[in-house]
Amino acid sequence: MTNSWTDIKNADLVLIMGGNAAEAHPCGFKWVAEAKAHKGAKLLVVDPRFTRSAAVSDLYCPIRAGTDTAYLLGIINYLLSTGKYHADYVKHFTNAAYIVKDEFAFNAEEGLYSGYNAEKRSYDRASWDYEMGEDGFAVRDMTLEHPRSVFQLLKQHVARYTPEMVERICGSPKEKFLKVCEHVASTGNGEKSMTIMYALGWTQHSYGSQTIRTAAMLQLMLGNMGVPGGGVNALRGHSNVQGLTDIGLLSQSTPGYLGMPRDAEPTLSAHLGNRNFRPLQANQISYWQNYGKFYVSLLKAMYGKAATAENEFGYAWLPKVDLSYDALHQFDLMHQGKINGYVCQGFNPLLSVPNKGKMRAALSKLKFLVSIDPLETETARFWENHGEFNDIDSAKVQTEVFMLPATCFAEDEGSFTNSSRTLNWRWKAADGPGEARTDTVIIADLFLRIRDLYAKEGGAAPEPIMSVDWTYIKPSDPSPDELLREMNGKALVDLKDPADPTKILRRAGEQVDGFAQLRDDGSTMCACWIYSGAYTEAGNLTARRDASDPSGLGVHPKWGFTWPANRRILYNRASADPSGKPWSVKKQYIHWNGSRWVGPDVPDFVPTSAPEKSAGPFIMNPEGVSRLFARKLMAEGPFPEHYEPFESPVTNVLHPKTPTNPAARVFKGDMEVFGGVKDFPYVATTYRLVEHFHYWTKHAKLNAIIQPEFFVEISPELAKEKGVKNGGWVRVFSNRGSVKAKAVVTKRIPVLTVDGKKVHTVGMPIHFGFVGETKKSFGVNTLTPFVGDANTQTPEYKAFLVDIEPLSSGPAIS
Amino acid sequence: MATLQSLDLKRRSATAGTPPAARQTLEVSKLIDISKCIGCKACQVACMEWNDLRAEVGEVHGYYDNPGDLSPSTWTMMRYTERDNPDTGDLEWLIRKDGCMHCSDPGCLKACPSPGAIVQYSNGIVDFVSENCIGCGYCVKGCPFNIPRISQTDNKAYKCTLCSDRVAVGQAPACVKACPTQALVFGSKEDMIVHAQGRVADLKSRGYKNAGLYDPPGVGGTHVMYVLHHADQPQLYAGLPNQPRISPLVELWKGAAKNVGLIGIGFAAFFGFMHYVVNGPNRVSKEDEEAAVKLKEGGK
Amino acid sequence: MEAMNMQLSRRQLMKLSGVGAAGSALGAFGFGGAEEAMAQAVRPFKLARATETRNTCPYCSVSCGMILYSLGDRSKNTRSEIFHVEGDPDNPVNRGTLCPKGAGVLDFIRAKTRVKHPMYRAPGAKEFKQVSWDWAMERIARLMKEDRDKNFVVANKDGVTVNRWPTTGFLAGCATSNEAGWLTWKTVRGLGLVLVENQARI
Amino acid sequence: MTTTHYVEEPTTVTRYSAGARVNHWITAGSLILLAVSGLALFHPALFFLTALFGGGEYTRMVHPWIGVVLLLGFTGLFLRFWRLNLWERTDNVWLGRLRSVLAGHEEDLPECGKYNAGQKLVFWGMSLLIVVLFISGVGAWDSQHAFLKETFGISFTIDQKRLAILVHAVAAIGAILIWIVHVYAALWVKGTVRAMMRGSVTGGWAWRHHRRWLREEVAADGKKSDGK
Repeated sequence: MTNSWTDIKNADLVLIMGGNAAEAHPCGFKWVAEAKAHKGAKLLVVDPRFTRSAAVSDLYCPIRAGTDTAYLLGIINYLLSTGKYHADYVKHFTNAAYIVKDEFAFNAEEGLYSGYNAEKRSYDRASWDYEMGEDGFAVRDMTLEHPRSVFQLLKQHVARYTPEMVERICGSPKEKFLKVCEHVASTGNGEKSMTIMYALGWTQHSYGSQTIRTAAMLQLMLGNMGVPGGGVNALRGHSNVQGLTDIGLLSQSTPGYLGMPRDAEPTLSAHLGNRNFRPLQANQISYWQNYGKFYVSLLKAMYGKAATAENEFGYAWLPKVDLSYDALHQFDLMHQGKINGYVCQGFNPLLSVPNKGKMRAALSKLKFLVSIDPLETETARFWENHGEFNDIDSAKVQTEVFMLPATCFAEDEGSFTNSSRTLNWRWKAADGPGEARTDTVIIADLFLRIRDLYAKEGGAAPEPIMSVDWTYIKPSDPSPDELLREMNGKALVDLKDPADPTKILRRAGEQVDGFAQLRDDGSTMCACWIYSGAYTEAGNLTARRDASDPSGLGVHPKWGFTWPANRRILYNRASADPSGKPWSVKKQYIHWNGSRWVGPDVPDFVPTSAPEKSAGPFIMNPEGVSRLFARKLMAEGPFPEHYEPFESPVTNVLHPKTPTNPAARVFKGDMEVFGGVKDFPYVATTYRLVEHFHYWTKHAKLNAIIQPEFFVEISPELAKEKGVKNGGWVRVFSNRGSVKAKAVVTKRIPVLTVDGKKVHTVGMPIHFGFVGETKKSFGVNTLTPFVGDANTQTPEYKAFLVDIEPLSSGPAIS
Repeated sequence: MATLQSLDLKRRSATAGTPPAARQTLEVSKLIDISKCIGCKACQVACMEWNDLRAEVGEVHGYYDNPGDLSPSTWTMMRYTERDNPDTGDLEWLIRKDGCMHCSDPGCLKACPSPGAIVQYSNGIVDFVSENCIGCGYCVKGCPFNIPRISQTDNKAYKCTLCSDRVAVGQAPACVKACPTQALVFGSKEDMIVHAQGRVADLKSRGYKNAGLYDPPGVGGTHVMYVLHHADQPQLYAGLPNQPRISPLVELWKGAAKNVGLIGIGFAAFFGFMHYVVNGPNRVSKEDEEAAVKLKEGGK
Repeated sequence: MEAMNMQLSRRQLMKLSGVGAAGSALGAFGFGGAEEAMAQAVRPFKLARATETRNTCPYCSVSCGMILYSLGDRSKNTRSEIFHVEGDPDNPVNRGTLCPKGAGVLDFIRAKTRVKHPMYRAPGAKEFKQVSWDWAMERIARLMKEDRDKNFVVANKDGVTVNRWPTTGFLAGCATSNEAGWLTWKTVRGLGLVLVENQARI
Repeated sequence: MTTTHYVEEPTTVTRYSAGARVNHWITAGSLILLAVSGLALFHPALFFLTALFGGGEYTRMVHPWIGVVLLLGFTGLFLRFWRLNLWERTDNVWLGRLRSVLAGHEEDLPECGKYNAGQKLVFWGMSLLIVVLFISGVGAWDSQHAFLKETFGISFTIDQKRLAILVHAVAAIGAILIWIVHVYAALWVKGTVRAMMRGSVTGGWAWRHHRRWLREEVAADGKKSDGK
């Protein structure tokens, strides 16, 4: 989230699209209810289903699953063609004025940008960049008139997305769409703000990142970034998915969103050289210029004393990645038999990764599988026969499986980072059941045993292992307190103030106050620079429980710790105009008081940098402004474009030759099992129910009571057509598998007319499996396609094709 | 806290007269704002969790209503109604939290034959006292909202207590505390009415011209009230009674019939006794016996 | 809370001494008949002396504050058992509220399907069998070392030191704490793993 | 002997067989228990009567089962006596002279058969009310409703249940009133009780109250003797 949960109450308009906050984040949705009740805010919901969020909305607009990009581009077109956007904001705070290279082109007929290589299914992105001036800075035209300016290119690009085209693609009635546009446009003036709340409804597509980018562009056009009640707010799924992502437990990542070393970067200097982040305009902050400080401090945390300037702080010991090892790729490799061992720490991939059949086959090829989990997961029992629900011959599965009891949240302590980037400390209430151990104890045990084996026996490359710093007070049980201190970072020698060398900023061994004190010479260590400031000499700031909110804007600056630097709204400098005055008193947040940037929040800016210096508010970008044109950062193009899901009931009306994301990666064997509309005429979409959390709460009796069984939802019209009875059994099948389910026939599933053709939707909640308190079920990933977003490789769970038929009875209970 | 403590009874089932209320306690109420309800069932879970209730894990029957009905272990539940609003043409998903309304004039209490099995505290909460419950099911018939359920295991009646245990120590009911969207609010009845007026005004500003508060006078008002978008048609919300009152049948039974019947019985007995006193016994006389002998002999 | 305790003891007293005796005892204490009925009706407030622990909901990323109520006062001879959970009213985000998942978290903590002991399933076996922690961890460490020794790539074909172990993977769970996450990162990257993921993109 | 000592040893007539007496007392007993337990649950002032049955819960449990016993018992009585209770023209005359009935001036009344009009009214009234009580009782018998639904597919709406308890109460009061008349008549008319205790009445009792019946009995007796 760019803003925070509590900030949503400041919104005048809430757009929930690509998400269903009332269903998946009810207690966050509270702040929507608050905005409605106390600010008179309006709630718009755009969704393929009439959701629980829609039930309390002011305006609901249906949309065909997977066409959100087109819808949002349609709104941008509306803004540009009616002039109802925040012109000053766009001019000064976005790259609208930047001139794009002549070589850059978009072929609207083909649906392709310049540089496409069909064979590799990828782009050479060299042309997707700015025209550079002789002064070394990017060329701009502040009148926005230049035909190669981002503004003009964008205008031209979105002109195709007329309300009529939106209706053709999305099936959204034109009047409803235009009503949504009017509401949205009402916030493009600095006086009002709109927040956008989204979740997996946008991410789980083969082009999800582009949809989210479109939303960000929309908010920039309206001037809704960095202001109270604005922002693009990703409602994240798990309690600590934000934290684990921050800490870099992703194949390409390190703590604090630094990059893993790559084969092309044999040395640290090569790695840093690729990331110099030279400003593209004069006086820009380009904060990533500090990358080296964060990286070296991370290496010092990793390798301690073994990390020296001479050995580039142990850079060589870190594994280098040669390709993307995202989850989809991992399981594809596993399916090919190229992976021998696998550890699932609180993860149930058998149900959460697409194509269950493929997953089961992949897991069966492992030599060993370790599940560290408080619960018995389906993954840990993948080898067990559960009749129709998990039809497998146990005897043929040669995988050794370990199921290790882990404690749950209530039984250990530590911090979680929520969707608003706030770290909250948790305290332990009880011991775990039986012999359960905490994750830290299990991981430490594993590491120490392996290290001991290498110490005793030697083996392949012991040095990287032996160099890992493990100087915890109790090595077999590093305390959460110690680990958070390590993430915050400390001075390893006395740190002198660069401005006044007689002053000591921090004594050796003292916790640093924040990432500003980190150094690239090995004199500081910090495991996760964005968490720096969370545990200073003042103590554990994540455990702060002062809920006061002096401004009344939902900032709560002394509750927990929010990264970065306890900042609650990102880009908040943009809440003031270029001269430092608030765009409107109604949305006043951070402003220039003549000598400093001040306000209820920590300014996302150099606090003393005067507006006259004209540093842009988007300090992480070398331009200092935000990007309507993404340069080379997106796999499928610098502007978003509408592509159909890999399984779609209709062709792409804009460019039938390139219907789907041309840069999405599809593995061998997976392309073959995509289904066509002829055999599978209905759009399926998967989703969460408010009563359940992923695959956990099916173990909780209370939740099983209130939502006991897998079902699919269809419209009364489709039910009639297919002879399906409400509450009766049906079989739903895709080209990858088939599931049996109870039918819930409901008007909440709208029937849409898309390009003159009737499109039916089959809705399927995820949640159900064959272990736990709920009735046994197959898992909807039996049906889903194995393809991910071109940038993030998030699987396309939200739009695929199925067929449905009534059954006289349910599955045989094993 | 002390003002919420409600140790005083206002009414007690099958008990003559009203216990004297020594202290004036705060009249409380739960307000259910249907226009803010997302039907998440947090209240349902919080209720089961707090009251240590676990119903059977059931099945899907084509709706979201699980468990399918109130039961001895389900004291509150969501009832979902899908409706095409004829005025706007839009779909509406009306979600009503069902459960005891804690009537000011409780039909259950009126019907209950067992002294002290149902009580009404002076704060308005109507509570079932299991120790005194005999399981006759009269409360079920007495209730205008069809709320109490008799357990098949222990034959006691069960329903929402409005968390009398929590309210007694100054806490809000578990369901209210949990509600994520403030669709449930708890406080003094007076405050709840004011809060409801604000909500109704907001709804009217959003085009719900018939929005209103549901505090049915037929049962003397309730201590669980609803804010409805369509207060003119409460029956849209899964059959919420339009003008609920204790059934006239029950009123007759527990009103006139009860007393008239006993008086009638007493009068009959009294009349018999007096008849005896006045007329004396009806004896067989010597002549009668002789006549009988004669008849018998004559017959032979 | 004081009043509650009094009520609790009153109720117990009544239960213990039977109705008649209780009547006289209560009379001696000055409690009237209405209170007697009340003490019978209202079940005792079950949290009166429970231990409260602040925590955060393990489900979605709203991170609702929770108060976990456990039996006992953490004295040496008492094993804490969580028996009730409700929202933390101080938390600025959830302000005491919980959704149905959070409100039912007790049944996750106490689920029948919690893993309580290390379990092992041998190749081809039809069931798990219970093993000791020591045996399980030793076996896992051995299996991992064998795989690492066999498949570790020190340098790529261009001779660049890459130090990667591409044949074992690790999926980190997003309900572990940041601290466990960092220790996990340190461990898996320290061992050279490149197949590292969490739920962020699934 | 011409002189008879009939006053000291009056002649007797058999009125009820042992089977009929047993049947009657089973019915009467269950009716009394039902009245007592029913009244206990009907009026709070009488709730103390539940103590006779072991408390409120037992009273609630046992009452409907006694009702089943009553139904069976009464059915027996009905089958035995329904013919004798068929209405006759003279019954109207009897009813028309109720004042004489109450005053004990039976000489003003037509001769009665085995049952007079009052007894017949008791019989038919009870018959009707017991059927009503049984049906309404089943409607209020919650603990058996699951069984009824599963076995016979019978279920009741809440309004039917409400009606059932009202009807049950009114019918019960009616039945109790009839019962009072029945019992009082038995006590007032001396020599009646022995009919149900010993099975016989004196000839004088029969002569006075049911003369036609006595004549018929004697005639029948005569025929029997003739036949010998």
